[in-house]
Amino acid sequence: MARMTMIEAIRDAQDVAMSRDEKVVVFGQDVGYFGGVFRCTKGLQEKYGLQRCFDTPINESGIVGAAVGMGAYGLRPCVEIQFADYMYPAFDQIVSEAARLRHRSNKDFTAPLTIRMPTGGGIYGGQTHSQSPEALFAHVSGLKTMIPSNPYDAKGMLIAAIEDDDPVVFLEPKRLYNGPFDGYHEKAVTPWSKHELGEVPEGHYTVPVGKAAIRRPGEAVTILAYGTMVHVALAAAEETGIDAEVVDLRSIVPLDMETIEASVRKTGRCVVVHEATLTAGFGAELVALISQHCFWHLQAPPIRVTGYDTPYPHAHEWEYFPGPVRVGAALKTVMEAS
Amino acid sequence: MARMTMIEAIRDAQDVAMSRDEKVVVFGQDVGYFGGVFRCTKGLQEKYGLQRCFDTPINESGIVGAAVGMGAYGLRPCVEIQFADYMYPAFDQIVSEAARLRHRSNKDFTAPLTIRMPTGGGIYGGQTHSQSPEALFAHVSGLKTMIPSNPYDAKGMLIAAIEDDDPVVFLEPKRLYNGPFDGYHEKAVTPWSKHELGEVPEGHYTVPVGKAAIRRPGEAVTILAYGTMVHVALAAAEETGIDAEVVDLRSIVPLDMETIEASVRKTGRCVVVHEATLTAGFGAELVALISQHCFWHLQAPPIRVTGYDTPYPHAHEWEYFPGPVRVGAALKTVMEAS
Amino acid sequence: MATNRIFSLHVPEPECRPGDTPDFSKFEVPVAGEVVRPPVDVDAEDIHDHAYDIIRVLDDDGKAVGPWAEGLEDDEALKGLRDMMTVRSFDSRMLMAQRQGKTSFYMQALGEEAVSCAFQAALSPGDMNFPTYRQQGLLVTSGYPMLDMMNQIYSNSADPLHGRQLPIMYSSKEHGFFSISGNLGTQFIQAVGWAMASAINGDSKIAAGWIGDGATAESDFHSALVFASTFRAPCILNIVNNQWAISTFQGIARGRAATFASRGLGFGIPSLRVDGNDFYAVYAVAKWAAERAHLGHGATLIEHVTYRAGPHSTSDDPSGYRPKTEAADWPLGDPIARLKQHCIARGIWSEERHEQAQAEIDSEVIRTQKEAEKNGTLHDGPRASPRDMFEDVFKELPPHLKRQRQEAGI
Amino acid sequence: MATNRIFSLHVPEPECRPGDTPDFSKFEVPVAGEVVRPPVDVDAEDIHDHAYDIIRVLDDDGKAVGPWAEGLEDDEALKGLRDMMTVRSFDSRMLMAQRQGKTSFYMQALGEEAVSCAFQAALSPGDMNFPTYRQQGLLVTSGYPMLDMMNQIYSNSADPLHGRQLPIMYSSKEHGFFSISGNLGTQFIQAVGWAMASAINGDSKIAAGWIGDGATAESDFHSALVFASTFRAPCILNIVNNQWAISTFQGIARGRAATFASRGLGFGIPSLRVDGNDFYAVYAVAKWAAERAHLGHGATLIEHVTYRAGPHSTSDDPSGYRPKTEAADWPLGDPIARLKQHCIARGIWSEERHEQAQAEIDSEVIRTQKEAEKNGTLHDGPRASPRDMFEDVFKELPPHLKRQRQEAGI
Ligand SMILES: Cc1ncc(C[n+]2csc(CCOP(=O)(O)OP(=O)(O)O)c2C)c(N)n1
Ligand SMILES: Cc1ncc(C[n+]2csc(CCOP(=O)(O)OP(=O)(O)O)c2C)c(N)n1
Ligand SMILES: [Mg+2]
Ligand SMILES: [Mg+2]
Repeated sequence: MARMTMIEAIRDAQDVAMSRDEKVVVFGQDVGYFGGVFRCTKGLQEKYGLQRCFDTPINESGIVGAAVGMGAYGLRPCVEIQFADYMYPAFDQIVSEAARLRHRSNKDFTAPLTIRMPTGGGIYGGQTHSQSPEALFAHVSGLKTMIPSNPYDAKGMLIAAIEDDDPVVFLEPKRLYNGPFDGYHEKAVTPWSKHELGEVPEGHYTVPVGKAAIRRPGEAVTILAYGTMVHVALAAAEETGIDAEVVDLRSIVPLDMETIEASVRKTGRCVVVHEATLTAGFGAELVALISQHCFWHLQAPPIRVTGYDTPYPHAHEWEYFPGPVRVGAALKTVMEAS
Repeated sequence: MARMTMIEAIRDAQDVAMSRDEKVVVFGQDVGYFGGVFRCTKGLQEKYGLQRCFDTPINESGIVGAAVGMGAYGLRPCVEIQFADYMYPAFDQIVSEAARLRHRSNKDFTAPLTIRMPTGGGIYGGQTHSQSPEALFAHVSGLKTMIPSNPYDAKGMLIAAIEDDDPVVFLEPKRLYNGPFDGYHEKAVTPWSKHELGEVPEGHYTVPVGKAAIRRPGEAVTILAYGTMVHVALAAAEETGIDAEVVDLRSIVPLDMETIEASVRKTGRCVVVHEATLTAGFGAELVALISQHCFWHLQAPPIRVTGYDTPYPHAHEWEYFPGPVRVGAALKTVMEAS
Repeated sequence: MATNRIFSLHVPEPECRPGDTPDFSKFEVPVAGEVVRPPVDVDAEDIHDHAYDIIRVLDDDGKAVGPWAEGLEDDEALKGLRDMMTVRSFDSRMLMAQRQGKTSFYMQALGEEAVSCAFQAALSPGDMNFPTYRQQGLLVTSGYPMLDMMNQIYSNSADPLHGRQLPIMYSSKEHGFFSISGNLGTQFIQAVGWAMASAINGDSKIAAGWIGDGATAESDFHSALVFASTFRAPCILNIVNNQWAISTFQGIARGRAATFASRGLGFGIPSLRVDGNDFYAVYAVAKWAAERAHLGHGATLIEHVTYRAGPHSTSDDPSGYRPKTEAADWPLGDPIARLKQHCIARGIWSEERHEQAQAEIDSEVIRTQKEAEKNGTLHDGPRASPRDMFEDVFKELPPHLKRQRQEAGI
Repeated sequence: MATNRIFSLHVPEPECRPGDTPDFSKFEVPVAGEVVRPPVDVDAEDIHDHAYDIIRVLDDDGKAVGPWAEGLEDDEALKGLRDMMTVRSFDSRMLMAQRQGKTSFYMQALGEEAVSCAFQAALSPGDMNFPTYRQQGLLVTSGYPMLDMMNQIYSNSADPLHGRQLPIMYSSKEHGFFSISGNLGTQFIQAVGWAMASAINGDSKIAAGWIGDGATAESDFHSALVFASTFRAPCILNIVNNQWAISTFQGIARGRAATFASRGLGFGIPSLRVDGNDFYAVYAVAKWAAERAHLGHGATLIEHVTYRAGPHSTSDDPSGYRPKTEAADWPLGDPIARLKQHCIARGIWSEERHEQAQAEIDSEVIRTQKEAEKNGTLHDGPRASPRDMFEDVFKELPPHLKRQRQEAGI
């Protein structure tokens, strides 16, 4: 066991995967010699050589398109898109190609890719370094979409993603890279080394795909969250003193409906939290699922706390960010409703 | 007044817009001399010349990117993407550029574009000529997304879209081009000339943006639908004899929540129908909104009837398509629930 | 708006439209045998002119002439002829089947048969094509069963793709034929990725990308050239310039450039143009490019100059945008007629044998069609179970799809 | 995996990395005055070599020589010098402000000042740039108020963009400067679209697109060239080759091609390379290209060869990927030093005047900074109201945003 930041855990996951399977290759912009702008691939080129970890031209469609071809050949590419905000040029290759290849070729060809990308806000990155596009992936059949909330999961989930035979979009909440950010930007961030989930086993292990984790058991209300919002939710529960059950979804497709249903049936109330814009965000799917499947157990309308339907701001980041105050207010509303 | 197909209505809308405002230009693949693979721009090049209606290279990003530049210059481009399934290469220009330009430049520059694209299934088009990607647009702040269900609306809405100063994605249900398809593919389609909404005024008129239309008033249950599904919903209501109120949303962003809320509060029950895949589809947003805002009025869990979370099939199109039988079953379920 | 027009938009137009008389007088018909055959390790700029000239081997008398005229054995020439005849016969039967409502859609390769048949003949087992929808010749030449092609077209119970794909969107890993995508251009960079993987893996297999003249405008054409150039991927990048992209003439995609092949030079990729209706020339150029790749010199770009003699697809009617006789006037002739003439000139073929072969092929196609129809057609007879819709979306059926399948009651 | 390696992947690497001694001996320093100045209606292929050579006007003694040495008047040269000095002084203050926590982010143009300052000097009022984040010189040269730039950088109450955009993502229609996007490449095709609109409208205005060496790999580079070529759009397409794309050397984007400029030839677009650190040369080439566009000959592609002397941004530390002294060894020198030398050689400038100008500029920058800070900085003082977040998403606030704003309580 070692204490690691999320960056180190992500790097370690790739290291483990590359050392166990020489079909695993890693590439993307600045990931080679330099080890990535967030340093998530540091040292991999030195260790595995230029053939297995290299810089690419700045062309996201090319990165994913080449990875699809490599996957069809039999390799297992793990590629980095420098920011999730820059995945759009690759969207066609992700949606029309990677996601459909197995089905359309009757598994003659498959696309066992992992597409890593830093996601989310909280770093004063403005509208092009802060987006959370997970709902766009969730709507596409054939893709798995994962979002870890801590180093332990990040490593275990990323190894699982790389070993998965389906294409996986792996969204890394960049605000969590160095510590469990709870939304209080004025406070110094606690480093992962002081957090139990910063404790990361050496070598190989996986976190099962599609299994949520209950980060805080509770009886009064269920909070569904993933990524950075898990820590915000925990802070809101703490502050309001409301006995919320905080469910960390970890993967949104496939989704752990069993855990979600059990929790919401128990509590009868639900708050859904994400950073992405509200309309047609993944929170809508969660509320819709709960409304369909837990309708008779619901004691109050489910509430979404999300980014607003505007471009991600620069100066007004903290008014936009769904922090513990907004989540706390929603908890109170949902508890008071009757 | 003239009886028109939806194709003729769309063509006429562009004609009217071009004749009234020489800043309106029309371009896309095959739209010039040939008049478009669905003939929606037929005769416009002949009438307005090569400078205002022309063929482009096959590059969707180029089409929308050039349109963004033209919009910034002061023109009002109305471009065609040959099938909605082929919009993905343009997604970056739509999301990162057209949708954000006004906001990010503090209205120094704007993108008054209309991006037309045939959408939806029902023509044995397989996975790349049948998709319904409206939810992907709805999630993006700064875009308006419209889907007409008949020639009258198609013309009035398209003129409104072209005249709108914001970027509009205009999805044309291709299965409705020639008649109000209700999901019974074995039956010959009734032509628009036999339908009152095939009655299209000459010259200029607009259908207001963001206003739904009630196609069938009813007391028992609300069906929220758009595009082809409006006609499927009407057929299902007819067949089941359930007194459903059929709301044709027409525009999903902005959304006419007033009409939706009034209807659902009245009926207390709701079925949402769309062709797009279920997970994170726009139906999720509708159910989420209803669950949040009409919670205390709901007498049964809202139900979604949608495409399945698979690529759009070829041979199994009619098993996949959410036809009147599936919608009818949902109506019964939602009526029986208590 | 400005009243004194200063600038105006240049919109290229074809020489002639319906009603006009086709005029190919500006098209310089290449003289067979004139273009030099450079060493395979040549640098792109050293064969700059190859991106503008057209390599042609078969002359007007059907003789194979010049430096590219070598390597095609007698049996290979005859097989090529047979393959092309098979493609054409197959196309015409399937077109008819579509008209009869037995399937939803069809696309012919009429007039372009040499491009894919000759190219495939130059590949080795294990090499991988990333084709477009107009390269059925690759499958026929590689010996993929015609029956499977028809089963796919009919979306029937024996369809290898279980009715999931539009007709003609074949896939066969075994036959080196990557799953066809409906989205133009995407496969060009995938071919480069596959070739990069072969290189990473220390393999000896090469990839071939395919794209139409119109689709060169797509962004993934650029992605492919960038990656192929940077990583010296062992691949061949084929542009099939058949003059038309649905209703749009090639000048819209080509713009001011003299040729599509010249696009490769700015990437340092040797780029050649070949007479796509000359089976021999396509074969020779493909062999050259394959050897180049095998020797570690990286990618080659080939522009195959040909003509789409049929409609774009069964959804298209070209009489709306080009003169009906344009195909007949195409100055590079018909690929089957030209190879037939060559085989006769070579003394290994005759009119009689040709007629006989034609009859054999036609009856084999018809026989196979009958067999295929026993497995069903789109609207009649057996087909894959609708349950199958839910399979292979993922390797394992996830809970939400299990639930949806249950709800579907299938 | 294969054991006998046959193919292997070629991954280009720079000549030197941290710890190595920079070695530009392979870089052929162009001789000033040697490249011919063709007529503006020239065809692309007729100036093929211009895509490989480097146009240079200022020689080692600061003399302007050769066919491109004309048109830059005394006052223009002095204004250019002043503009470049202003950009550098501004950059160094804003860099410091970022380090002091007054804003979140900054990007310098250190070493590349000539490219945008000289280019802008060659444009006419009404022309429109579609810049990247490293063309602040365009704004300075066009007379955009430095105060507004600073207000934007500070996201303060006077920020013309209301705190919505990352620092340096300026926008000014009035000054012919299109809103900067964080997404690389998108603006290149937009520039072509703007130019097409100018042509459609019968206007006389031209557009200029900007892209970095690294970003030429993006797909919209291709879209831009395709559309510019086909529609002969009146525009100038600028590639700023500053040798690096964050940590990635230009060889990764360029691949096997000798130059970036050569990419234009395959589109029939005249393509030239220019010494980007030679103010005079950039000015002359830009004037030539602008004249070309004005006379209806369409697009020109210009590769500006320069060097990014600073870090990519304040988030970057180049010592991790390139030798610290590489910038100093860059063989094309420093643009300010070179134009200064020229002005002195020309007899219109002196060391003393230079020093004095430097002092004036520095104090003007500091004075402006103080003024800007009165309007607030990112974390201190006044700024736009958070209500403003909801404005201008659409022309009119739609009901759902109204509701969200209410819920936000702002
Ligand atoms: C991304 C995308 N855009 C548009 C289309 C629609 N489309 C199908 S084929 C075609 C023309 C292609 O022409 P070309 O590349 O020359 O190939 P050809 O059909 O001539 O073989 C078009 C526009 C598509 N399939 N994919
Ligand atoms: C679509 C997209 N992909 C990636 C990035 C991240 N990124 C920002 S700048 C940059 C390097 C660009 O290099 P170059 O084009 O050479 O311009 P320079 O910074 O040298 O001026 C990268 C990769 C981005 N902004 N947009
Ligand atoms: Mg073609
Ligand atoms: Mg650069």
